[in-house]
Amino acid sequence: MPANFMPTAQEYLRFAPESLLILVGVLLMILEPLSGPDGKRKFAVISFAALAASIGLAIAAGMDPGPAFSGLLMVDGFATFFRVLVLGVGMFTILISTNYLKLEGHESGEYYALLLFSIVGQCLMAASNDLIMLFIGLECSSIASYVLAGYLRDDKRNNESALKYFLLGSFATAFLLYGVAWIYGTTGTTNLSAIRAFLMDPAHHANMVVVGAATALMFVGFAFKVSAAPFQMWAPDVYQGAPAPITAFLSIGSKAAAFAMFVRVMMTAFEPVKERWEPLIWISALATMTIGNTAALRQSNLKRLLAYSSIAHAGYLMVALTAHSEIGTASMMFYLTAYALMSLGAFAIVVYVARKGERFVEIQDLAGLSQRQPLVAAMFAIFLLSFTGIPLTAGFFGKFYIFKAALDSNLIWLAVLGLLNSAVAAYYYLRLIVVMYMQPPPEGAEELLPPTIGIRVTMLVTAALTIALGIFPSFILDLAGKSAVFAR
Amino acid sequence: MDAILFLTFAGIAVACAINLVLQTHPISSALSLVGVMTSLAVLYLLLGGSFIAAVQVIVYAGAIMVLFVFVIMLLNTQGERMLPKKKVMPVAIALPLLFSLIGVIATIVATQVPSTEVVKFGTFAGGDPLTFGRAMFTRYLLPFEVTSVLILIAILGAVVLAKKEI
Amino acid sequence: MHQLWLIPALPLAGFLLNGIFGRKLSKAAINAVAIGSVLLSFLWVVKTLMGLGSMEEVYVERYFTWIQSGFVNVGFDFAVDRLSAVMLLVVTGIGLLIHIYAAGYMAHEGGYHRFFAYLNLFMFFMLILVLAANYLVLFVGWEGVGLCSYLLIGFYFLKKSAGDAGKKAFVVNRIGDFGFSLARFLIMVNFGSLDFGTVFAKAAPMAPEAGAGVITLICLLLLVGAAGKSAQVPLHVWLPDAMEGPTPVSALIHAATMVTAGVYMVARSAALFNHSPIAMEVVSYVGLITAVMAATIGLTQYDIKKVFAYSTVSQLGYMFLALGSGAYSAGIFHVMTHAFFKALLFLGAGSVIHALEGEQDLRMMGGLRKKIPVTFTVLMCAAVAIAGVPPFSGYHSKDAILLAAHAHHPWMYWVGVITAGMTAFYVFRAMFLCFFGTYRGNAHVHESPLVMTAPLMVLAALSLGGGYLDVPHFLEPMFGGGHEAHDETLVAISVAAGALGILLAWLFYVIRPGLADGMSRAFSWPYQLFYNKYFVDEAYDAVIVHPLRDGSSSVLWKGVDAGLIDGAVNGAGWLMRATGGGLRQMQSGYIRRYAAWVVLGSVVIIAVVSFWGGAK
Amino acid sequence: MPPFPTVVPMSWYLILSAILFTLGAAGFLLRRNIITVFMCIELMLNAVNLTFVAFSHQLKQVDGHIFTFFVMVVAAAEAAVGLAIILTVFKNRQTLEIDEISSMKL
Amino acid sequence: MNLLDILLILPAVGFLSTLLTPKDNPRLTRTWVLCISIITFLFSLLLIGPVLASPGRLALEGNSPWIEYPAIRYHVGLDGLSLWLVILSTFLTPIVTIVSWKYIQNRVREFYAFLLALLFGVLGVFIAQDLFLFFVFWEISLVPMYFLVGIWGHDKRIYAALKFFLYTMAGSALMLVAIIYLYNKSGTFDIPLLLDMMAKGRLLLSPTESLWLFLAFFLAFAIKVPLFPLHTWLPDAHGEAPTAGSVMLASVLLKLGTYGLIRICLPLFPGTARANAHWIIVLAIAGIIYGALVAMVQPNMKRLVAYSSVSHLGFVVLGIFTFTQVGLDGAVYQMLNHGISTGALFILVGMLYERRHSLEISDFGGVATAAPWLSTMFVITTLASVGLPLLNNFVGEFLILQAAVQVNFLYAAFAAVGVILSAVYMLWMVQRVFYGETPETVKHHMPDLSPREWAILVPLIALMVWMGVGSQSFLPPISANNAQLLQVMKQPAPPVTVLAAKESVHAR
Repeated sequence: MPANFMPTAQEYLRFAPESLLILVGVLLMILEPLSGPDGKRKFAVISFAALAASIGLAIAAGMDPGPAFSGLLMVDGFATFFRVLVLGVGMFTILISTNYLKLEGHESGEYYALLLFSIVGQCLMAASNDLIMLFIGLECSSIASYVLAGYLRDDKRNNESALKYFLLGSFATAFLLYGVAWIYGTTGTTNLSAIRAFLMDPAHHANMVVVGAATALMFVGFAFKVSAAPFQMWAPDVYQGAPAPITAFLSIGSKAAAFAMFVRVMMTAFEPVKERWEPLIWISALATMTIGNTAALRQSNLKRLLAYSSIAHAGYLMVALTAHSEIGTASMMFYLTAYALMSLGAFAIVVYVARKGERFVEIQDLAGLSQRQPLVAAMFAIFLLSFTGIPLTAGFFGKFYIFKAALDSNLIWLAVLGLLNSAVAAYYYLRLIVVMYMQPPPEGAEELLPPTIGIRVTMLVTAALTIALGIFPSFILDLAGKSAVFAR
Repeated sequence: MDAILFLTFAGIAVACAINLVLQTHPISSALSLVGVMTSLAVLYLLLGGSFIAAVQVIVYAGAIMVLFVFVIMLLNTQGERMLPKKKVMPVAIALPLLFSLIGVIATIVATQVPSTEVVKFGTFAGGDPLTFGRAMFTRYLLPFEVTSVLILIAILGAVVLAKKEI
Repeated sequence: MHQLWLIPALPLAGFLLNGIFGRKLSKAAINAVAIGSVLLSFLWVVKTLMGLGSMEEVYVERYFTWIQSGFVNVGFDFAVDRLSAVMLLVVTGIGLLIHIYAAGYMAHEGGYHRFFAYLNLFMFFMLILVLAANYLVLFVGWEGVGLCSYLLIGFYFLKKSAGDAGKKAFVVNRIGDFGFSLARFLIMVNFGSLDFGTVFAKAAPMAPEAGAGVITLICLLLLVGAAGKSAQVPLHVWLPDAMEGPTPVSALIHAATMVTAGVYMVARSAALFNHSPIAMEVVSYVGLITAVMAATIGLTQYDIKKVFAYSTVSQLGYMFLALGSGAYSAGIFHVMTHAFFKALLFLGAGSVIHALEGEQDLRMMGGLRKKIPVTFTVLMCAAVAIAGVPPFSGYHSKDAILLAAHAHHPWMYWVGVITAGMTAFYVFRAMFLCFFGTYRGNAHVHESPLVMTAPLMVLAALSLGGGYLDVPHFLEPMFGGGHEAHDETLVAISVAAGALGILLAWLFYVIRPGLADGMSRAFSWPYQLFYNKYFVDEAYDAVIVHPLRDGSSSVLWKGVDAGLIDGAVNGAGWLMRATGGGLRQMQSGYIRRYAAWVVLGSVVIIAVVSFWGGAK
Repeated sequence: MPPFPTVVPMSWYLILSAILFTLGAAGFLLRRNIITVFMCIELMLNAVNLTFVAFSHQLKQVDGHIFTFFVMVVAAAEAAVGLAIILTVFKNRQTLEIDEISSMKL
Repeated sequence: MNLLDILLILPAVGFLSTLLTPKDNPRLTRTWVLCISIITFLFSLLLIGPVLASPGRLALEGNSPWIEYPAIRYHVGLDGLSLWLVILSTFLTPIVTIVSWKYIQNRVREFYAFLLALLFGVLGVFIAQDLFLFFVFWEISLVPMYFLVGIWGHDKRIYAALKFFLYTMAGSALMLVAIIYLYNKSGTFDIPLLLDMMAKGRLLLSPTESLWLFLAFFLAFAIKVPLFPLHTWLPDAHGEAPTAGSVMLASVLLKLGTYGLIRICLPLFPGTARANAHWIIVLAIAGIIYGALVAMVQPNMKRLVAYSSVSHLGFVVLGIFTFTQVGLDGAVYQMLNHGISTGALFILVGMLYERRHSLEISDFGGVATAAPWLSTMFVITTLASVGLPLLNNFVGEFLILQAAVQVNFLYAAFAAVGVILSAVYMLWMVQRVFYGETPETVKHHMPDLSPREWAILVPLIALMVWMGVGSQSFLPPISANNAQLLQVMKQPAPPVTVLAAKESVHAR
């Protein structure tokens, strides 16, 4: 019976970001029925403010790192980094969403509440140091995103996306849980640090096979969440079907959080048995990149193309994980930041181009964009070049650091194949630029209104940051480097 | 005595599970799932999980399954009819997969778990409500609180998806 | 300082003036500029040579470093010695006369200023060639004159044949330059310099190479260059076609000066050739073969200019024979005399053509003796000169050569004699066909103006008396006494051969017209061979030109480039897309299949990680 | 014929859970009715629970039970949301045939 | 803030300011860009003095930290090797600005913006002294050209642009790996530092390592050069690009490859470079002859010139891999010559295109009568490009072949065949385009040179003559650098005495 079972104020502070979001979420639920159909805009403002505030809280919490709630949470640099990241992504998601929802006529408090709850789950995933907490957080974020994916419930694509996401998600979760069960059975604990300690102890080498099996089962769960091969199939369908802002949210926020827990578990708990899973991730990384990039070559739907590209990027991130070094983790964090920025921008533009009912999500709908909306086209070009990994963009340094980390760990072939992969990727990114810049606008296309404030802000801010990170990456990288040391 | 109880209820569980898979009509599948759950509850008791066994019966077999049956009734679906269209998932692929899955896990269990480990009823009573409650409200306070959020999400989600247009 | 640079600079100035402002200038002004510049440089040459006196040793003027890199250090230097002195006089002198002549000949042609600009440019390069003090500067002139010949042959560029001829000339010359360049590089590597002085000084002490050494290689490559420029077999094909150009051009470039550059260059490199007996042999053989071949072809041609063109080739062959026999001075001597009478022949022919309003076919001429007496007379002078009739110029130089050949290989002498006979024959054949018998054409014939005939007369005088300028003796200090005993019998024989040729021509074309046709029918096989120039052009087309063109088009471009390489590149792209297409099949859209993938993946992964993972 | 055991080996429970887990997966792969498929997931979760409980008996800890409890809660939540999703799907397509929910592919 | 920074800032500022010029006033944009580029050019002339003052060393260094981890420094420097290439780039930019004056009529702002961006990129490559910086600029220079070809090109422009981009990407990917690997071995990207470490033996690469690294770099550069058989992107890119694009591509971008060879491959991997010289030279010579032969049969003028570039760049590579003072000097000088003469050729072809709106040789004929001065300029340029003495290319080819003979007579013998062929294809084109009767279609669309075009051509022609006659005003700084390089490579050039030469000749 632990004596100090009453949590201290400090521990509550470490949980403050989540608590704030939960409260605001509940608040929204209360306000929803009270507000008329025209009073919906304030929800966006409130939740935006809440996210901003909780970023502050997260940083404050990060000031004095340490465990909370009897070691279930571990609020350290790593957690703080990812908390801020997912919260930021959430803010931009709201910016993208508002006008979209207005057009679809589905602006409601629940949407934002669910968004907030999902973000709560993601924050927990980033911060938890115990498989139980991890599991709960994961489920929070997943269940909320199942709903969000199917938010426009009268839209067939939404339904399908939600159903696929839900069924396959739970299916994979079952595997994850099974793995957890085995780990618990073998090590007698669900605390990551404790597991590490157990595995470090040479006395337990007898159990290594079981541990291996458990690792494998958990890997299945994680790989599914980060949409890594061979568990990536759900991603394109779900991303294509979900409402565009949610697609952005899933392919960025959820992915970031999933990677956070992936890294945390692999680097903290299973680091001692790395020689068992390293080759596994090596192959998975390569397969993920290749599937993502080659399949994207054949896409005609913008959202689906971005889905595949996000799979490819997951592959690059796996490369960083394969390096299983601090610099590897740091580079992954940097890449995630860069990826978040450019994808947010790109999806903002997709949302803008798609318009009501997402009628314009084919690549050809971009034709002549450079004449119709030069600024938007230019921004999109920047994001695409960043995806491609052209210097002076964040994407370039992301790739650079990741492959440097890989080479540091002597993964020469992985690095070479990865870079050739990015050369392949260049093809479909450039194809978008071709359509925007080198093809005339279609005859009698209905003219594009200039983007709304939310879209414009997102676009410009992310673009600015993309370029900024492309010229002075050190700031984020140092942060990542300092944070990476915790996840070991 | 242990062995007999175990074998009996394990047998029932497996039988129901197989039935669940074989039945074409969801309602019968649901019922067989209930069967699985209850027999599992007995096994929990054997394993000294008195509280969890209760929860299993009340929450799982009770609440959740009722929800299932309710929905099935609501949609009053027929059983899967044998459609002539191409087989999406040929059994010829599925079965080997499944057998290899069970095979792999079973091998690991058989080879790795020492046979000296035995389960004897009464050797562990840590599953009683008191211990359970203590642990739940001290060590696992936070997850417990967070699960409330989880439930909230569930309600909210159900409302968002299922409510009639206002 | 004698300001040698002025000599080429003056024509260059003329070129620039006429080239840039020519379109606006009057004909008179253009003449003034063009002829004036050449006249001045001729005078400057004379003055310089006077100033230099006996020229016992080479006089060099260094201007600036042209290329300096590593061990390569080439200056832009001029030099004058006896050899170049002779050439300078010939070039500027003949050049001057031809400029004057051209003023009349081209009077009614379009592109007047362009023509004279090119002509001046040619003078500029030719003078550089002669004045050069090292191989690279020599090469400047060498390429330059090639360029001018290209431009001037193609002067009537509206005619496709003209353009083709020009291109042919340039390309064939390029092949020669290829050899010349390689030789130059070898010289540079082996002697560490391109200066004539340095190179020859280094070469002098070396022993003649018994086998084929580097010097032989150098000399042979030089010979390739010379052969290209001086139309020696097998690179002679361009010269006859070059007659597409205006006649003064044929006279100046393709008879008097440029084509002899090869001879000059070989003579210049005597110090090297002397060290390579093998090379010398080759030179003499090439010369002899060329002489015979060209002469035989000349027997059968009907285009008056073609006849003279082949005679030029043949005479150049003589010169190479001389060089090959070591009689450099004789060779140069013949260069000079040949310049006189061949220039005269061409200009005369030009005057005939001018008189006949462009008619060049001998079969459409005849009986012009009365109509254009002046032209007839001067042409006769040239004819006797080239036929080697004593005591005219041709006689002296040709005898020198034949004697040298005899000293070299007696049989070469005999071949040479026969060739001499043929030479006499075809020249007089042309003369008789043109001036005797009855006029077969239908043009309004008129004598050329004085501006054209005056130079002709000067040249006539030179061709008659030129033999008494004792060039061989003048050049002795450079090439050593190449003088054999003046064997009367041999001389007599060659003269007799010439006479015989003339007589036969007289018999065939004046006494018994039609006998020639009989002969040609009788010996139709060799006749066809000669008449079609040994089918050399056809052979080149079939063996080199077409295979190269078609090969590059169908094999290299369409095959290798588009097919192979691009095929591979696009193939890679296609492969990627195919891979994508294959992998996409995973994305069947069916939830249960996705689940199956998950199960499969987990099974494999569990197995691998738990069992094999520990293996490491 | 080996002597009939009086006590149950740990591994028997684990094997049982493995069997149930696999049967759940089997249902997922073979059934075409969405609801049944969903139920199969529940079955898999139950299998997992059994493992937890068995292990916590072996380890003489209560934590396994706790985990089981949370799994149940999650299962409940998933059931609520999942069935809601299934409802919307049915409303739009009038079918529960899982293979017909495959408009987005490749 | 030293001169080099300003040199980089000028085009960057130009790029941004051009985007800000009013959309509806292209004339203003053009004028503004012209001013910027001329200023940049004049400014770049200031760099000559310092470089001449310190031969063989980095004049005008700029070195400040950029990124802490990994230690990437903004290290730029200018030496004799970079100097003329920098000036070539800045010199050609105003020229092509004028060239595009009429040619580019739609989306003028973007066009000139990309032009300046391109200038920014290539200048960066030429002065970068840090491998990472080098790579960054290398990639930057790629993007604007992609747009230039893709937006303002001819019919197959998109295919050409993509091909160009992907070809280069594939190469540079491997180069990046090599760069990072080198960093992990040495802990620095700084080229001078790396050389120093090698000299002091503090950076030891196993033969295998240096082989792979060399190949990685070499592939990237060989694609850019382009070396046979990696050249097939070039005809497409050239054939489809607008005039300005072709000019910059041929005159500047191709030089990035050869520059990289000299700047990186040779000094960093001397041994490997020597060990592999033979097959590289064979490829170079193959390229010389192959390019010439294929050029001979091209029906399209731009493609013809493009293939001629393949041939000419073959000479450059040949010169580089002789590892002799003469060869290297020749190679660098030939890079400049090719920049001038081929650039001029593309400009002239562009002028013909603006008049006749066709690039097919068969659509022309008898232009000489219609536009004598245009023809004259064209012929002069042609002669320069076939290497006529007193014009620029001759000097380069002379030095390169001289060096080749020094190494192995056969190399020179085969390479010289290319010189013959160059005459064939060039003159053949000239003849078909300019000589012969003038068809009606041509006669009425062939005005002679306009003042604008005079302004473009005169400086180029003047340069051709100057570089042909006064090579001494360009070569010394280059030679000094190459001497330095050979010092680094620590191998005496093959001796040039009679005896050794005899052997080398007999050795065949």
